[in-house]
Amino acid sequence: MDFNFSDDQEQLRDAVRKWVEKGYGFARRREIAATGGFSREAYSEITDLGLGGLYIPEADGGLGMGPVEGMVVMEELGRGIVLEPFGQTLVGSGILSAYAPEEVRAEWLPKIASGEALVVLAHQERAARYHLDMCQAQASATAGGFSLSAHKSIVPAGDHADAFLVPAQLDGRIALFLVARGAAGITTRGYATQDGARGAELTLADTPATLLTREGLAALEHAVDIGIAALCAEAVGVMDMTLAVTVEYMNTRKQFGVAIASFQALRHRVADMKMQLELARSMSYYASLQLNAPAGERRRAMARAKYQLGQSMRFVGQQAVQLHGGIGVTDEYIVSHYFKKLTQLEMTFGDTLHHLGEVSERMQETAGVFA
Amino acid sequence: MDFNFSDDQEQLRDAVRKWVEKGYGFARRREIAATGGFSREAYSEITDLGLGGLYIPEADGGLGMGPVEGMVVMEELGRGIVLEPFGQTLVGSGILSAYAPEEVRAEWLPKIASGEALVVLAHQERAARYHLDMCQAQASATAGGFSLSAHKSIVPAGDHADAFLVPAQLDGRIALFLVARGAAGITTRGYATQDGARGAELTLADTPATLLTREGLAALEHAVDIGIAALCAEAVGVMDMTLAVTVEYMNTRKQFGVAIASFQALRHRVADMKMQLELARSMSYYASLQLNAPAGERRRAMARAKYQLGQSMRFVGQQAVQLHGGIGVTDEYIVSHYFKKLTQLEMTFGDTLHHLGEVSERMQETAGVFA
Amino acid sequence: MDLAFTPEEQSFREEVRAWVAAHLPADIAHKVHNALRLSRDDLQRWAKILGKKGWLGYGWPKQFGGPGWNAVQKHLFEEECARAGGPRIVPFGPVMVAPVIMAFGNAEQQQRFLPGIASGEVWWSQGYSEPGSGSDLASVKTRAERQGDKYIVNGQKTWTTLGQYGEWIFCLVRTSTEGKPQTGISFLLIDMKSPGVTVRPIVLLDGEAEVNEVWFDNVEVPAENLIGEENKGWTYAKHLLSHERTNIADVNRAKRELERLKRIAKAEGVYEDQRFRDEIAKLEVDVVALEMMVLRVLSAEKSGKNSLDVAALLKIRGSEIQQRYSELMMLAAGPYSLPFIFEAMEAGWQGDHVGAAHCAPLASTYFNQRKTTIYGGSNEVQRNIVAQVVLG
Amino acid sequence: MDLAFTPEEQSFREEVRAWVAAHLPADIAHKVHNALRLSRDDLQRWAKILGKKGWLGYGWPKQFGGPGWNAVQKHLFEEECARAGGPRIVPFGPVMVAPVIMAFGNAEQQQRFLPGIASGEVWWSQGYSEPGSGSDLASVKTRAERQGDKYIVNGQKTWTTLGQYGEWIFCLVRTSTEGKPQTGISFLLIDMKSPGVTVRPIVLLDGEAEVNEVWFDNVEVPAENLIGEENKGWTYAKHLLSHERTNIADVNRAKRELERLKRIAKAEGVYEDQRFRDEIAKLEVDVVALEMMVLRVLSAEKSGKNSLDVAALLKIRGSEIQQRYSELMMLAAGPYSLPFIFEAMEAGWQGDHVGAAHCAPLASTYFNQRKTTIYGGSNEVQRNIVAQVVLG
Repeated sequence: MDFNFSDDQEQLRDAVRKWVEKGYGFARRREIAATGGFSREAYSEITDLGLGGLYIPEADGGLGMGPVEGMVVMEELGRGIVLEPFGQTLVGSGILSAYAPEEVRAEWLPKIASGEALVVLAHQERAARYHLDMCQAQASATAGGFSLSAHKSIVPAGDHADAFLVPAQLDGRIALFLVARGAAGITTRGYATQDGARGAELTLADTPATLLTREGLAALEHAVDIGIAALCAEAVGVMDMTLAVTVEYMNTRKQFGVAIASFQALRHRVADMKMQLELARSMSYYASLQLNAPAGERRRAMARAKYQLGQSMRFVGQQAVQLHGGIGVTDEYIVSHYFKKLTQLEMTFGDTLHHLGEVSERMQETAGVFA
Repeated sequence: MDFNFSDDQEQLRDAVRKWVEKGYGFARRREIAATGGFSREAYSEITDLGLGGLYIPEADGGLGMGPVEGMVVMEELGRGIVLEPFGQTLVGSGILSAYAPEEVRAEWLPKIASGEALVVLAHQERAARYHLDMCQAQASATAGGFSLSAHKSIVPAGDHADAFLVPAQLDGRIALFLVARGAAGITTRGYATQDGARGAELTLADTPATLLTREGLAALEHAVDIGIAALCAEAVGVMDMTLAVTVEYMNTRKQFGVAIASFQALRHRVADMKMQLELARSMSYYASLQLNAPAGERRRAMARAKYQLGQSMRFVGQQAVQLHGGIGVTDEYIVSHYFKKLTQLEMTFGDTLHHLGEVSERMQETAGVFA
Repeated sequence: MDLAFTPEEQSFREEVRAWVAAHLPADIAHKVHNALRLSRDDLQRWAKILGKKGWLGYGWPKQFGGPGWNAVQKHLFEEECARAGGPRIVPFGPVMVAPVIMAFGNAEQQQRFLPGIASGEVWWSQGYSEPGSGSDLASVKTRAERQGDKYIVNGQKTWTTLGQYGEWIFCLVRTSTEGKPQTGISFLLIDMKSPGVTVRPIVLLDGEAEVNEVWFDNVEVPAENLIGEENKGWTYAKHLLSHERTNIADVNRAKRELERLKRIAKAEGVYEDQRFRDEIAKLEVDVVALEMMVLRVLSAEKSGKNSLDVAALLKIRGSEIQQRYSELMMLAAGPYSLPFIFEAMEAGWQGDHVGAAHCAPLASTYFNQRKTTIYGGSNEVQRNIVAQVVLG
Repeated sequence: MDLAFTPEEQSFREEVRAWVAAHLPADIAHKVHNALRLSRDDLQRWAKILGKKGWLGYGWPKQFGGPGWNAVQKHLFEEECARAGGPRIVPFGPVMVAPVIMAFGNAEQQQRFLPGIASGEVWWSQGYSEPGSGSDLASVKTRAERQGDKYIVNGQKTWTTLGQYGEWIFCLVRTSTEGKPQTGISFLLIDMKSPGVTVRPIVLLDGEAEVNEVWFDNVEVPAENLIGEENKGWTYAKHLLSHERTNIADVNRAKRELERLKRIAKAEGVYEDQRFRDEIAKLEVDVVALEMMVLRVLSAEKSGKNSLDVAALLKIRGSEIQQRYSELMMLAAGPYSLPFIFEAMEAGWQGDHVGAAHCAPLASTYFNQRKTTIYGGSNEVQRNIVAQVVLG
């Protein structure tokens, strides 16, 4: 039982933090948001730090690191509310490393590691809400392999991505496929998302696809769990900064002649925010440390973590805006951007009520972290 | 649309308040609680005010008053956290007036009006929780009428009551019966309840009973709804006093050299208590004003009211204790008695989660008081 | 005690309902029912229609051309407008400055300004808040110096809602620095077309320019535009602030939006999900309890009593409910709330929606509603007020 | 980073578990698992068993006869005791006064007092709070006047937990009225059998006499019972208050009680009711998050770091969770929580239970647990502390 970061992990954190602070200031972020919400250049800067190969085994040319390193990186990216979906790179590389046949690994993993290729998960369907087992996309076998027909929504940076992980029905059950951007029959329609980043509708019409695994639901759940652990860490980074700017503001801003930080009712609110942040941080650790656990345990852990994070994000985000007063609802001041990011994260990979249901269903007689 | 009390109603309120303040002080209440939780003498003093006939038609020798008068009386009794279950008298007299055959009315209503007889509802069964339609008690026809076998729990003042309203299965559905205390086969086992009052287990073994109505579930629901409206009003009275003693304490008690009423975090807590009290009072009005509505509307209204009251009671009770600090958890100081009363009321006639379910099931497309 | 409205009140309601049904433009109601963007023209069109009927100043006494309704009638009017999908009346003219002009303006000012307000012709803005003032309104810094028959105004106002459309603005200005901050404030009406007035929209978190900064750079204002006496403006402002009563709870809108929430939840397939449905059920009780509280106040006002000092309670609860229904609508659509397509919130947009058209504005509305616990005296200030009443 | 305990920690845990299983009397464990009333004898029996093994002072360094465990070992010991149904160790001797005697007492005092504490022979009480002091501990009024080789003590302490059983009491007493309230306080050990000491139990809302008032009427206390220097007692008291760390969260008990809650919910038929079950699920996440927070602190302590200033956070969260599980147990039994049968909370009671035996103590426990957000520095004071750390 040890929650200390290794020196290597601390160095990794420092490197990402330095890039965020020097390379991804609020002005640059605003510029990227205003011009579509995704910058290939910024994304390349992240992968140039060597992060693209974080979850790729060394044998495949990656760094072969684990969830703790992923957590460290995501927390720092969260602090910069970075728009480029690096969490998706962890998902894509993690899933390809774990499930893809040799030739797919050989083709895609080096490109992901170098930043040449961005691979994202495209699983959201209109009728599914947060239920991973609800999938209407259809796959069929063709002479050369498989083809897919599907409509997937809110695909992160979907009109910039180079390939998609796509679940679809094959022979009566969900299988997971890889679809390359250049394939026939692909249409993407991009748009801004509420957090300033980019999403897209992805339509596939008889589009050639590569089968990754026929155990598609298990792989999809695994993908989402990688995403949840990354999201939890990212959210901790966002909340850290949200609390920090709120504290700074409260110590600066005066009302009735005194700093608003002197009002006890507001001080207690800040204490509650700190509580939510530390509970969230604790559960983010938990999520990352359980990410490699057997599927049942892993799923339970992610549900617990996302439930806690959902509550924390909503409380911290809402209260930060409230404590800022009028300036908190302006576009100009950064806190509203933290708030919108936290809101979007709550609705990503299952919202708080959804995960309450997951926790409730998976409850056992025993209690606690090790139960 | 008018929420003013008539002069008669105000006089009624004054009369009850005067009795509570002069006749039912904390010392007397403590004495009654210490000696079993029910005083026939105190109960008679209430009926001597003429209140026993409140819900009994004038034709039957009662006052023929309505839910608003019931509300006024219960609110005042709540202010005194009176142990004697007058709300049960409203239930018993209301139900007998509405459902009983002529000869039963003639026998019992005058005695209830005069205070000679206390009639209470005995419906709780072990497996039923708050579900009124779950009833295992069995009725069967006998030569002279009917006999019942049943075990009913937590019957208010059950070992002092003179008759019981008892639901039981008759020919496959729930019917409602009246069982007189002296009947054969009755056993009662009395005990104190958490609020300092009295409850009892009631066992009936082939006990002779009088059929009130074969539409027993409807009558039972009606009975419980009379009880809910009375309980809401009582709770408002309790909360009124709870807030008052808390305010008084906060303005007296000093910490760190100043009255604790000067701490903003505590002040806001008091503002939240006031909010809960006023929401509760509003919904108590609503409950009483809807008590004579058609059954569907009435049930929906009671569920809404009890849900609000449940939340308010829990918040006001818990916070009052908290704001009192150590003295709040002593038996000596009155606030813990308010708190325990509010706790018991929350679990009477369905708790907050139960009524949330009722509201949820009865929801319609429309919204608001008149929907 | 009686929960039902009287037959007279009922027939009043029906009269209003019929008139609104006949006169509220369908395109405007469509936008309101679907939380689509309302233009200046939409707002003013409705204001002028109401003005023509004499109902824009629906709270005005007959003496000034208003209908002379009592509190219940006003409530019923508001309820029928909300129900039918009427946009909220922009309050700065008819609800905010007009009562001040009636109470403290002179006859000439009343004749000059009230008709344009009553008809909806003139768009008024509010100039109260200043940078850094927040809930501490008495800290007014904008100066008005008397020079002969004019005031020379210098300073800055902010959070001026819809100020980009404003033709006139009523301002609190500092005419004296002596004594307490509350003294030395005057109430001045300023033509926004005057040289030296600059308006800059502030983009809010939802991307909309709903509020503005307004600068005054040596703006000349005729002294005849001063309301009442110099340095007495704080008194008039307080009068104005106390004027809003039950409408602050916005319960009529809450009822309409709760119904919309149910429709969205059904369309999104979560109305039958017990967990989500329970959240709606909780909100339903909240709305009923708020409405009962509003009705209690109306009843008291109708009979000339003041049963309950509740403006602060209504503000707190009403705003919390507004935030909650907007939050639940967003959560109902879930992932389909996430696309931010600015044009999709425009009525008649021909583009492809993501998910369904009703999803488009949900997150923006949720974001925007965060303001409701901040403005009009933050909920923290309101809790201070309640505590003061209860604890002393 | 690693969530799992090390093999050494695991085998330590197993050693403790086996020992506790072999030595914890079954009748005591039964009472703990069912929230039945514990007698003085129950508590002291277990204390003496632990004492004999050398584990009553489980936090003590080896130098004073303790096991010299690190933070993780202490936690595992606590967890195994809680899990098995060991009663909480009455902390006043081994956990509270002993560290003060070790740190600030002289060798003679250490030899005189520590063995009786370590063995569980001597029952200690705490004399900190006074009527009216509440969370403002520095407002001590109980006077100790030096007369030759004695102090003459006069005054009153209150909220003395289980003081009716106490043989010795450690007190904060005022030896000087000069300077700030914090100065002029001394730390004195008093034999409760001394003439002039009177103990009066205070009945709490659940009917139990859990705390006491203690009066001192010209009580003579040998000067050799003074710990450290006169007027320096506040420093020692603060040392004591800072000594409790993670155990304040009581997460091990929370885990045991959460499991009990699930058993009760099943027996009462509400475990499969989604609404009720969700409430348990929420609590489960709360408990896991609290445990993770505790583990973070232990990890930091083990490696000599201080990653997080969390004593206040742990106190707040731990107490809220205690209250919540006791509330949910009561609500699970619902109406069957309402009978108050004092004797039914006694193990082996032969009377007829209402509902089921497990229902009997539920409301009383809920009532009793209201104290947890009040004592040990109220949660409001804890929030002040957190805010001070975060905001300055």
